Amino acid sequence: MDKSLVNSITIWAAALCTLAIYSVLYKENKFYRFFEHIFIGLYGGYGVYITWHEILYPKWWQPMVGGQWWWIFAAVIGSMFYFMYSSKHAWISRVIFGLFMGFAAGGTFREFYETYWPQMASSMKPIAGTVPNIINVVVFYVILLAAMSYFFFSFEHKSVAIKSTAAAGRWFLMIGFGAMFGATVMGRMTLFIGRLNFLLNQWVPEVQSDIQYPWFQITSLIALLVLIAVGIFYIIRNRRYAKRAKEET
Amino acid sequence: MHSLNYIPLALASGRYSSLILLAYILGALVIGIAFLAGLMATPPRYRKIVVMLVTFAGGLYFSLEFLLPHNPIYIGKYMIPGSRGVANLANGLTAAKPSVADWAMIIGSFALLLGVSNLFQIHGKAVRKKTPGWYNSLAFFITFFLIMIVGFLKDYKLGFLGSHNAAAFQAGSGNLYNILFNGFVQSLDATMFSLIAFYIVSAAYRAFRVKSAEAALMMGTAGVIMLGLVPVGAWLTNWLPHTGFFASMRLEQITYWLLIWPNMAVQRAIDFGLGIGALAMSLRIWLSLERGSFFDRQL
Amino acid sequence: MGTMSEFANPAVYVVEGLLVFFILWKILSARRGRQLFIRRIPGLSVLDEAVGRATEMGRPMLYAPGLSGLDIVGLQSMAIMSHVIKHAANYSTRVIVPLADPVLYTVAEEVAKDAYTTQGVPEQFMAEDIRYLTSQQFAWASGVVGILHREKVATAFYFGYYYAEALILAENGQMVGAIQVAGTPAITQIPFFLAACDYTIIGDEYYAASAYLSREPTLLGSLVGQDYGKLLIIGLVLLGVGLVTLKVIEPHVPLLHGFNTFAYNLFLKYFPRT
Amino acid sequence: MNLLFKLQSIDRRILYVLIAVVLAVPLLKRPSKHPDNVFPEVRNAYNVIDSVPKGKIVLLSCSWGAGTKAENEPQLDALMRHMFQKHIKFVVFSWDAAGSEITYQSAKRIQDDMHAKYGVDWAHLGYKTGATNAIISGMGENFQKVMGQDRFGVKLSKLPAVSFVKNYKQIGAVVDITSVSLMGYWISYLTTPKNIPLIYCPTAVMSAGAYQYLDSGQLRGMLNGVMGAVQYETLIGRGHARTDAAATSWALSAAHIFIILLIVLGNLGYLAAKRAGIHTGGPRVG
Repeated sequence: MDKSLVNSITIWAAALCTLAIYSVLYKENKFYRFFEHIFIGLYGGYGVYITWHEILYPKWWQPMVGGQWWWIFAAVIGSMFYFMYSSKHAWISRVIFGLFMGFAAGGTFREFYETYWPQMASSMKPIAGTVPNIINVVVFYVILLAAMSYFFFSFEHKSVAIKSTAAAGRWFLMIGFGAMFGATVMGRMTLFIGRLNFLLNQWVPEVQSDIQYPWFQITSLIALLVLIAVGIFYIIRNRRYAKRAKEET
Repeated sequence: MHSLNYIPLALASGRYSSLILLAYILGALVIGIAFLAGLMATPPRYRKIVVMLVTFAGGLYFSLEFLLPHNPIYIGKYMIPGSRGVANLANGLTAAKPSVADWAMIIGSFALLLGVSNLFQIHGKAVRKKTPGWYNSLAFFITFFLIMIVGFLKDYKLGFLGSHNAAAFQAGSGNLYNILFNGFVQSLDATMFSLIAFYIVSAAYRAFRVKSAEAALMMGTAGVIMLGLVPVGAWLTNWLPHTGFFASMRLEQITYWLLIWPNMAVQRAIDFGLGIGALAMSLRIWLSLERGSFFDRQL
Repeated sequence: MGTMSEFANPAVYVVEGLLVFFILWKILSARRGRQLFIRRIPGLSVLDEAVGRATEMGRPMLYAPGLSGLDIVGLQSMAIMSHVIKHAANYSTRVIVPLADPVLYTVAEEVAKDAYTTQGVPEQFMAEDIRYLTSQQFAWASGVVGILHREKVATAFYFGYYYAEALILAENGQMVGAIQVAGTPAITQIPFFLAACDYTIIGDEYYAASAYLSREPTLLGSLVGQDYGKLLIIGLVLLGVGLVTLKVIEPHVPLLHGFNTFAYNLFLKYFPRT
Repeated sequence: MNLLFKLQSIDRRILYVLIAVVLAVPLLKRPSKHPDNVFPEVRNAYNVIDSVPKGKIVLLSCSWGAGTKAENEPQLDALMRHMFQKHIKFVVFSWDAAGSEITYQSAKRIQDDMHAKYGVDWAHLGYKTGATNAIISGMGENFQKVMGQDRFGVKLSKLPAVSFVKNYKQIGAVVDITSVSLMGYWISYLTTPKNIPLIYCPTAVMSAGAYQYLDSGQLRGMLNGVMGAVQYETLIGRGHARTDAAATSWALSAAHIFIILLIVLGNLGYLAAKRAGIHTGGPRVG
């Protein structure tokens, strides 16, 4: 199969999948459910292939058969994960999970230092310099301290001072959440724009170039007829169910 | 695509060295299985302690590597006796990082089948019991093995088919792999993620209600920033001068100020809270202080 | 200005030592039985108000713990659920709990049964109200949406870890006219809950709410220890601001020079500013 | 008044069609005009890459898959073209399984477009997984051992693009193109301790929470979603090319105006209903 044919089939497959998933926006249906399972299957199979091909084969299998026999221990330790499925010895999986969780938890001292020391350092802003800078620094401190005071739980917010700073803190938090709201909308819309861009600028040209092939015209005609027939069948069936449901109630 | 020949036990030197290596590997395997058997035999009351000790040992690596002083401590000219040993230990831990990384990467990769075996259980049951929609589970199995086999075949030259056929077979599986990956995997993943945009559109119209003053402040800020980030924002206030005082009234300048001062202060306040929370959480995991949860279940 | 050291320096030992001490000291004393104080966050009274409103309208309530499984967030959601159920049991109002994790489902059933019995009305517990729908994100969300519309739910509670499906629930809850109260440590979903729900419990408040209700010692001690930690951070920052401002005005006040170099070597050196 | 209230009950599927139409217009027109203003953090990212010294390499760490390709691929595209222009050597690798295949295909397309040579100008080191903190801190000590081989199994020592990289001393900058939170690991285990500049290219969802790291210098630049990529394109001389990113920026403008109108309309309908005493729900709380 030459390059352009593979490319055409890929674009048609992608368009079919895109429309199948978007059909869920109309109504949850079998078509969407079927393609969802295909995705889980493909993603799972691909994961096994890529992990073997790019990690386990070059970094474990080849060195082991090349002479470093001790790498077999990695397989033994790795197998401990799967004791999760044995009823009697499930606890052995907790040993390897515990090792990995401990491993991650042990990094907390370095992570706290490298992440929050520079944050504390850059929070030490001198209240000096040009007027706009002073305004910015004062705004920074008011918001930082008020927002932090909102998250104190071990003493009662009795005195008016604390109660009002905590209340102001919740107000200032709204500015931060507003920024996150705007950024999230921009991100999510970009993803849909990406799909629409594919449909309009890759699939539509593909359809236009395929339209002149006679075999394409025939198959698309047949596909259209099948789709209409299935649509009518479902509408009738649903109406019959609705009528029967009305009779029962 | 380079083809990788899977020639098991390819060995550089000597006729018997491959057998010797095989013996070594099998020997190590036996030791490993003995170790697992030993673990399985530990009586239930010691199991919790084993888990706690292993978790603690796991946590020791990075904490000691960071906390221990890396060069001997001197008071004036007098060196504290043990500190050279401690410094050597600390530097040893740092030098071990690459091999720790290797082992962590490989053992972590073995966990790849965990999610898969869970899926096999669910879909296997569906196919066996013919529960409604079992054909979906069948499709799961077919596509799972199809892309995996095609993935391996595109890299492996089937010598016994003769060089011409092998090359054609390899190219064919390469094409099928590309169709499956670019046609199906990419489009399904991208489209599923993009569904959220639709939920935002319908929620924007039917759910986002300004029911309180704080919701008004949040949505007002969101509106300004949404406009300021995209080209239309700059266009809306293009009539303002680029320099001087009024420049700061331009929409993208207001957005930028909101992001680098008020938003930055709020995010830092939240981040300090999260940082301390993460420190507390790591301590609770490392020292197995967790109660009444996943860690405490019946062993 | 000094640079960040690659390994621990004296300031790390002092500050992180204090943080670890606060957290462990409070956890261990809580586990030995000392009563630690956690204030009742305003969100909890809004929660009780929402339960009361639902009973007036005589419609069932929905409590959705999100996709959280048997982890810290999921278990804390169970503590809040128990509070809601105990409250609802007094007015014999049904509470429907759709779950996305089979393991948390079994825990939820036990917690619900226990909540009804402590209120003295074990017969009110209905097994079909605690339901495991599916583990798939959007399938679970559409299942919950079905419950919202079929049961014409009066109040909806969303407490747990949430992802993008928060939007779908909040929208449909709004369409059904339900009062919605949400609480989640998932910072990214809070803006949407704020926009769509009547009240939202934000970030660490979620842990405070469940600690207040469950009085679980590790959680209580950890929260109080973290408060001390935040105070320490604020103290360090304010101290730093003072010293840095002094440094800036040093040219006008020469005799500050000695103090400033002392302060730099003792403190500011460990907090490098680019 | 009841028009506003009736408007409230528009079927959501009509809204879906509307948004598709609103976005289709700019996407079909594909305007090539890039935005005029460039945010300082994008310019800082450009300056960092521009000033990477000769004997050093740039790490393009990708942790995204097909799900956020619309946001992360334009960032990868803009950065790679800049580095090919400046003949700065770089490697791409992926923490996401599917991302390993996707980033290679995207990179190969850009390599052919810029007439660069695989193995000499750049290399793709494939998929990495396992304990992230161990791998990042390990590659800082011994890059060749931890990263091992490229995605085709060729040892790094045989690839001129990366054979000279022994440890952190040869790393000129790290770029984190991501849809998950991996930045903390780079900051804690490589870039802050070894003082290597880190550029952050998140999906827009995560950008709001990064400004405190820009303020503290732990991040030396940021490309905020596709808008960051579009602005970066103007800096590398592609300000007039008809790129996907440019079309997306105009479609985003349309989308944001549409969303803001929906929110305003929805609230007007809600207020109208409330004033007309038709409570769409029970009494309010909180």
